Amino acid sequence: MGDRGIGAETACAGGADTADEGVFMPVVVALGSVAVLILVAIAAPLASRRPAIATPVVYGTSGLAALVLFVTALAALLGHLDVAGEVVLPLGLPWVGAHFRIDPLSAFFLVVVDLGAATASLYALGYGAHEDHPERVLPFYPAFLAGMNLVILSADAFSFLVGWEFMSLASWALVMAHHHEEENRRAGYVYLVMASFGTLMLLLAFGLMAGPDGVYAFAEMGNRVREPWLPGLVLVLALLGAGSKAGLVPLHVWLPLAHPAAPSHVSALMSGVMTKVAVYGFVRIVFDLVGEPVWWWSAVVMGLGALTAVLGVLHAILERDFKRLLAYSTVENIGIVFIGLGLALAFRTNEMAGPAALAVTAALFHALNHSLFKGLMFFGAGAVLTATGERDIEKLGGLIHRLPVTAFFVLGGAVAISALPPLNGFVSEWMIFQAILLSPDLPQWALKFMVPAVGAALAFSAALAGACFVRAYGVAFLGRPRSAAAAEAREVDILSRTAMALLLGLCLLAGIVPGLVIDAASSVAIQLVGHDMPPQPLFPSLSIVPVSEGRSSYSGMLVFIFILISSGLVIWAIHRFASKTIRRGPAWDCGFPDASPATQYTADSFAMPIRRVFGPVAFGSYIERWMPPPGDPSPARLKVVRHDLPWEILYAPISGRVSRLAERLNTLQFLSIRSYLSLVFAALVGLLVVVAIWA
Amino acid sequence: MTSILALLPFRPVDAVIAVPALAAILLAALPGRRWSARLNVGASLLTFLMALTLLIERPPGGGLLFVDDLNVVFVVLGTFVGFTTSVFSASYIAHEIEIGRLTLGHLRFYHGMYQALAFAMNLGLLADNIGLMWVAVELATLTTVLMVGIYRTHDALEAAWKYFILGSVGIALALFGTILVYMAAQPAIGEGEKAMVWTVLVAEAAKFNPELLNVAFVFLMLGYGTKVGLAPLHAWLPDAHAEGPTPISAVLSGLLLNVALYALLRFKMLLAANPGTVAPGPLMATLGLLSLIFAGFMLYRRRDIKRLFAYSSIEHMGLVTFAFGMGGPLANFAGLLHMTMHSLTKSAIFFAVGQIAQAKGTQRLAEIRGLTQSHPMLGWSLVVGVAAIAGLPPLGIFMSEFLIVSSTFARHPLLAVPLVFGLIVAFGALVLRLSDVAFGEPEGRSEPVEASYLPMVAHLALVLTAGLWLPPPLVAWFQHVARMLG
Amino acid sequence: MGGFALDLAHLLAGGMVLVSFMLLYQNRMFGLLNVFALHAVVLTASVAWQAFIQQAPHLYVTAAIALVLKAIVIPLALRRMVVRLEIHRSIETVGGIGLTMLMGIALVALSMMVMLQAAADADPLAREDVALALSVILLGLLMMVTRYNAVSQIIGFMSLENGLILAAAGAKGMPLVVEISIAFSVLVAFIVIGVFLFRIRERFDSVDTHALDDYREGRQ
Amino acid sequence: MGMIRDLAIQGAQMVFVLVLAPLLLGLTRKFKARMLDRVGPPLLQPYRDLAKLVRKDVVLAENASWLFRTAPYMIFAATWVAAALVPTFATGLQFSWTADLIAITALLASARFFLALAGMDIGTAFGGIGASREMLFASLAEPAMIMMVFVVALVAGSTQLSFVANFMLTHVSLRVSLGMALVALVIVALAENARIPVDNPATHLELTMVHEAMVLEYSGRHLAVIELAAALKLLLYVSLIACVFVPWGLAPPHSGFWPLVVGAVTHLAKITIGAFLLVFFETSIAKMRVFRVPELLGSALMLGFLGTLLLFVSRSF
Repeated sequence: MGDRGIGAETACAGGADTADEGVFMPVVVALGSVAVLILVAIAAPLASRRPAIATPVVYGTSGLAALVLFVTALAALLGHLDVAGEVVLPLGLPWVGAHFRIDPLSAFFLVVVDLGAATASLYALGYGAHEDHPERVLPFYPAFLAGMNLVILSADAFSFLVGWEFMSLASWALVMAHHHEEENRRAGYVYLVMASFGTLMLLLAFGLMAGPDGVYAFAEMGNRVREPWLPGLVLVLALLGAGSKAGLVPLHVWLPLAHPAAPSHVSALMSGVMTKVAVYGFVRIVFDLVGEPVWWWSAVVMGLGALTAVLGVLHAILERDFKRLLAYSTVENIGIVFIGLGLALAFRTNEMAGPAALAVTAALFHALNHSLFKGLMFFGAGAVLTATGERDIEKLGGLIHRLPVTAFFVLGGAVAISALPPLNGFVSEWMIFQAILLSPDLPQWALKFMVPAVGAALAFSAALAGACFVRAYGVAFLGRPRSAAAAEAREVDILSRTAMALLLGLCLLAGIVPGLVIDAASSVAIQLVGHDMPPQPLFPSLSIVPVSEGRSSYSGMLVFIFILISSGLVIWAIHRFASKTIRRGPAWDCGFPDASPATQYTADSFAMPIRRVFGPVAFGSYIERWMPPPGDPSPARLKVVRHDLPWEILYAPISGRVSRLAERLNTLQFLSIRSYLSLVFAALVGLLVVVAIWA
Repeated sequence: MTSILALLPFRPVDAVIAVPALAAILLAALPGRRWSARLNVGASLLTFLMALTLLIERPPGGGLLFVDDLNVVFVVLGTFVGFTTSVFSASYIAHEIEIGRLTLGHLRFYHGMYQALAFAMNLGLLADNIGLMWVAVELATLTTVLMVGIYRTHDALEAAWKYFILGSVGIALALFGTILVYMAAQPAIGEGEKAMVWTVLVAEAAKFNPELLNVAFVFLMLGYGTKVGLAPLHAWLPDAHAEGPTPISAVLSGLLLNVALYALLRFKMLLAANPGTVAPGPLMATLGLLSLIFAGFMLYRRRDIKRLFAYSSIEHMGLVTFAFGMGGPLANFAGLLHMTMHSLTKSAIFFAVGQIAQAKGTQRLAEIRGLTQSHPMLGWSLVVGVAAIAGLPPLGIFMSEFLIVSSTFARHPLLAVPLVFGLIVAFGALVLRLSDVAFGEPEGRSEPVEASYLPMVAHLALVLTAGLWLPPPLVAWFQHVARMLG
Repeated sequence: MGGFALDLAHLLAGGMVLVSFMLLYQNRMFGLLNVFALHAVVLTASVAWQAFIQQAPHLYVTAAIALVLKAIVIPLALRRMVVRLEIHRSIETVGGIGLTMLMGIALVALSMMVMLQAAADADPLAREDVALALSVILLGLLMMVTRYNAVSQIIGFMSLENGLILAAAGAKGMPLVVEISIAFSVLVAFIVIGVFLFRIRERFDSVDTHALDDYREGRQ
Repeated sequence: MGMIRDLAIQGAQMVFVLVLAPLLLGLTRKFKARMLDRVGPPLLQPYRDLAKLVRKDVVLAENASWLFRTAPYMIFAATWVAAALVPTFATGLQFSWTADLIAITALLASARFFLALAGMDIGTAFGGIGASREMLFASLAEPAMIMMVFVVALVAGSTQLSFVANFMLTHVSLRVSLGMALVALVIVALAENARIPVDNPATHLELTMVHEAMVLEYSGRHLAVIELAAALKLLLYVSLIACVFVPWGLAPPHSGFWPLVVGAVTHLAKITIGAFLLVFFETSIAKMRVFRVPELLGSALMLGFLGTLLLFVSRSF
């Protein structure tokens, strides 16, 4: 086997050939800032004696490094920088070396990652001050950022996996930051095991693609002819590996446990950004490395995506823990992204380049959008957490009076995440719908029939997302405070609010001039499906045209302006002609006098109809009623039983089997010497028999 | 450099054997407290330096000892771990004496035996004669048996007795295998010493009677496999690790297992050199895989922290054996790398565990909690160590596991399934234990640790460096060895 | 001469196998010790004969060691120990004597099968010798696993080791045989009069390895 | 010149829907009363109601937040924009490419979003119950709507209403899929506009109410704006059905003055008929239990989906 590999040990190991390519190579800059991040991570423990100094320094430097990376990647993506060439450092696998490069795909995801990282760092500058154990957060935060960037920068299987697992490890440490809560430890445990499972799956995928002679560099890996069965297997492994990190159902179980457990700015990164790194891994393998797809892949990916989207949002809508709710909604959005990717595969296998470009652009766009508004929402959740110390929305309420600014930003985030115009969430989903509308031209009947169903699922999840965030926002921010903590909440610091404002601004920008993003992503589309969407003219029409004028178009800008004008008109008219007087009085409430806050509609009661309608299918949920016998004054009882089906069907049995087997094998620890000897004896005799028969 | 070596009045090779032997006699003979530990450290250091010189200049063949690329790896690694362990054991034993678990008499015995062990292992590694190697391995076993029993507690004697009986049977089987090899060689080479000399054997192997070699390998596999700790011959290993003094656990995991493995590899090369034999690969791979999965499951129910890591040693030895069984340059390279990394990591972990046990006054997992809070340095080092042993990057073991798994999958996809399964099972168990031990609310008594962190940190640093960057010479050298192993 | 040498060598080696069976058959402690002494004697004879026909004087040393140590010293030591520890009762066996005998026969068959076809082209003397030695070894191991009682396990181990010596002696011109036999005697000495039995006797009032074996992690 | 003209037409459209909306409401009330053998309120009653509401003071609950006060305008604006983009009397409006059918659906969704939030702002039981049910219905109505859009879009090859309308004008053909889409759209329209059998616009103080429960706390000008928005929404759906399924009379792009007038008149006729049919349907059936509604909407969804599939069958790719 590794004769070429083994033979060429010193060829690459001969040092970084960066000198001739000039120091201004973007990838070198990127690596430099990653190095800075790692240095900060190493230095942090020493500094963490004085959190008052360490916190701003660590987050500040991390933020700057992320910013540099962001700018570099953006410039590279827009083609202002020459990204040609690889850097090969004599690290990692000796005869392979550590390859790094920036191509459009990685540039795009670098933009996503480091945009999130920069804002998160900004937010953490304010938020991090509230951390009880900074020494458990500060060292790992920059390490986490470094890991994510390394994954995207690396151009060989080994560095990729090192970065990947390093990312998991760092985020695990961050999840364990609040290690006193039992469930955080459990979350960390489940997370790390799932993560390493995923890594091993990816390792197998790379092992397959590298072949017996161990070609680990992506550059050579990409273009090699293979057995026909191999790419399919690779796809499955990639789905298992990247999917488990991204949170595809049924591999999502760790996600709602781990994401909320971390400090909020880290949750924002894990949910908004790390899942995107997983998406990147999937795209890299399936679109770039493995070669020509087969049509049934798209069916698998799309189906999983639809399932994930619907189940994720259904979980989210029943969740009471604000951060966990957000984590579940992450699962939903990942599902949407994978729907887009599946469509892209479907079109690509049938040489429909234009639609494929549309679908893949939509998927990337949605990935970007999600990183924006999910970050915003988690920042909001963090703000609520610092203000009230509560994550259970049932104990909140009326926060819009106590923290108006945060409330405003979170409202914006809620609108965006519910895919409502004119914000960005809508645009990407609209583009996916447009791609779906092109599906009838697909030759495969299975896809013809499947895609509209997927579309229905998409619409369904979008609508449910709306419901979910009406519930979350309405219960947490509106109404009257349900607890003292909520009543005494204080508005959070200016930096946190700035971070939120920044993200909301970006959501709006991406919503009203989506053409910018689409054009920026065109090079990526070309790399992935060999075609890009028609260039989106910024002026005069300001509208995006996925396929052709005649087919469909949407102009976020004009919708926005329209809404502004028309609402302005109304307000003007009303205040011109109507009576301006306002009388404050007790709530009318159909005449019930001064009802206590307890009479408000709770989150559970809000979700009840939806649970009742969809629960039996999605969660096998049912209600246990207990009525006292006649004459018994004791109250009737009502208990809602809800099952987490993936866990109960998939994970519980496995862990059960493992522990049972462990129990059974454990008796081997307690045998007598004689029995151990008989084991040896048996082994000997057995082998002798084998030899006797063999020879 | 070579010229300087030439000035030495003796050959470094002999020194590697002689220094520990003399030190053993000296330490056993002389009483004394402080400086006996120092002498121990000094002797180990000297041995290590002598071993290092072997890298620069090889002695010419002939004589009872010989040096080639293969055993130099083991010798240098072994002497290094021996040295660091002696540093660790100095403080560890001092503490044991303070709390009165050991007496000064024990101290003499302990240090004497320590050097004797070093002597035996170096002899086993450097011996150019399969009979001599066998004797050395037996000697090593006996010394470790005595050390395991040193606490004289009921449990310690249990462990030692178990180790002793199983070890002796193993030795017996290995001897029979050796005799068979001689019988196979004797017609081709002729009677007498020559027919037991490695160099000659390997050169002539093609002429041997293959069937006889097959049978011989079965016995050698089981005999030395007992020492390697492969399931189902592993029974002695966990208890011996758990009941002996922690430095000895470190030496056992870090060195003795390797010595036995080295013997196996030698004979594998012998068989590989003979076309007629049934390839030994499948046998090794099977036993390795079996040990890996078995140990993975056994990790779950452990209540004793040292036993936990003992089982993880079984797991990793299984993995290494599997890799060598797979064969081929890449897998062999991975195997060597993995073995090296495992020795360093595991001994580092045992250093940490020893200090933990001394600080908490117990080895029970249930009574150790929240170390990262009560003893940050210890706790985090343990986290790093376990991360390393569990095969997480950027630590060295990840690289070797990466190579093993991916190359296996590329060649025999079906074999990779149980492999990955075993890895995940073991991983789950380790992380589960770790998150209880290192995190959560600290419990129980906890004293400050006065022992030095140096050895532990040094090992972990090495492992980390190796995970990121392997020095090209080392790589070239490993690759040469890998090709040697065929 | 050659034919006769061969036959006698076989006779002695086969004799050892026979005695091994007798060991398996024994269920009284003292009887066991006596038979073991016999085992050692036969070994001595066979090694001596090998020394003679191979003109290998050093083998006489091995023979002497075997005779002195195994045929006289150790049995006596064991006997005294047995008396002192009052364990001269009948030996409990796993699955009864008859079954072990049957297994023993199967093992002998196996070893023949393996060795005879393996060493087909080795010189017949060595071949038969090693085949019989292997069966002695397997029988010794079988004894170790089918006896509960430490003394009989020790004897099992020693008979196994006798088998090894036999094989070593049979291997023509094998060096180090003396060293090996000495090393093994050290081992055996360890086992027999070694630290452990004393310790064990201090701590438990029998060497019955039951007492040793009920080792439970849970107990600590 | 043409630009100005198009802009003018677009403006006219906006004013047109605004003026027409209350009239449609009045029509339905009138027809209903007639069917129940009552005289019923005059056609212009809705205008009067609005005027009165506008003149009244606003009574605001103590803990009403800024969201509560801005929501009506957001709701109104979103609905109005959506309504302005549905061709009523002329196709090829200046801004028709601003948003297609999907975007219009989404605009209505955002209106609903704010309405539901406003319902929860005061923190009463009624607001919550209304919001919760509204969102439940929406979660099924929207997919149904989207499926309907699929059918239409697959037939017409566009989601742009103007194009759809023109296509329907030029290629008239009876398609079973379109029939199903029509039924689905009607069901959705009923649900979205809180009509019987889903909700009863005339009730108060019933635990079954949805829309009214959300706006319970509104008064004065806020209520006026919301009512107007509701009326606009009803008009929107009627004209949507009209322009997709009975597009005759719509003035083609860049047409002169008279076609526009014709278009306006025909549209008036259309909504009159629409109102009549709506009332006829409402009077002839009873209101449903809340938890039967999802089944109704689910059937709409199924119809839409079936329509898409049948489309493949009927139109062989």
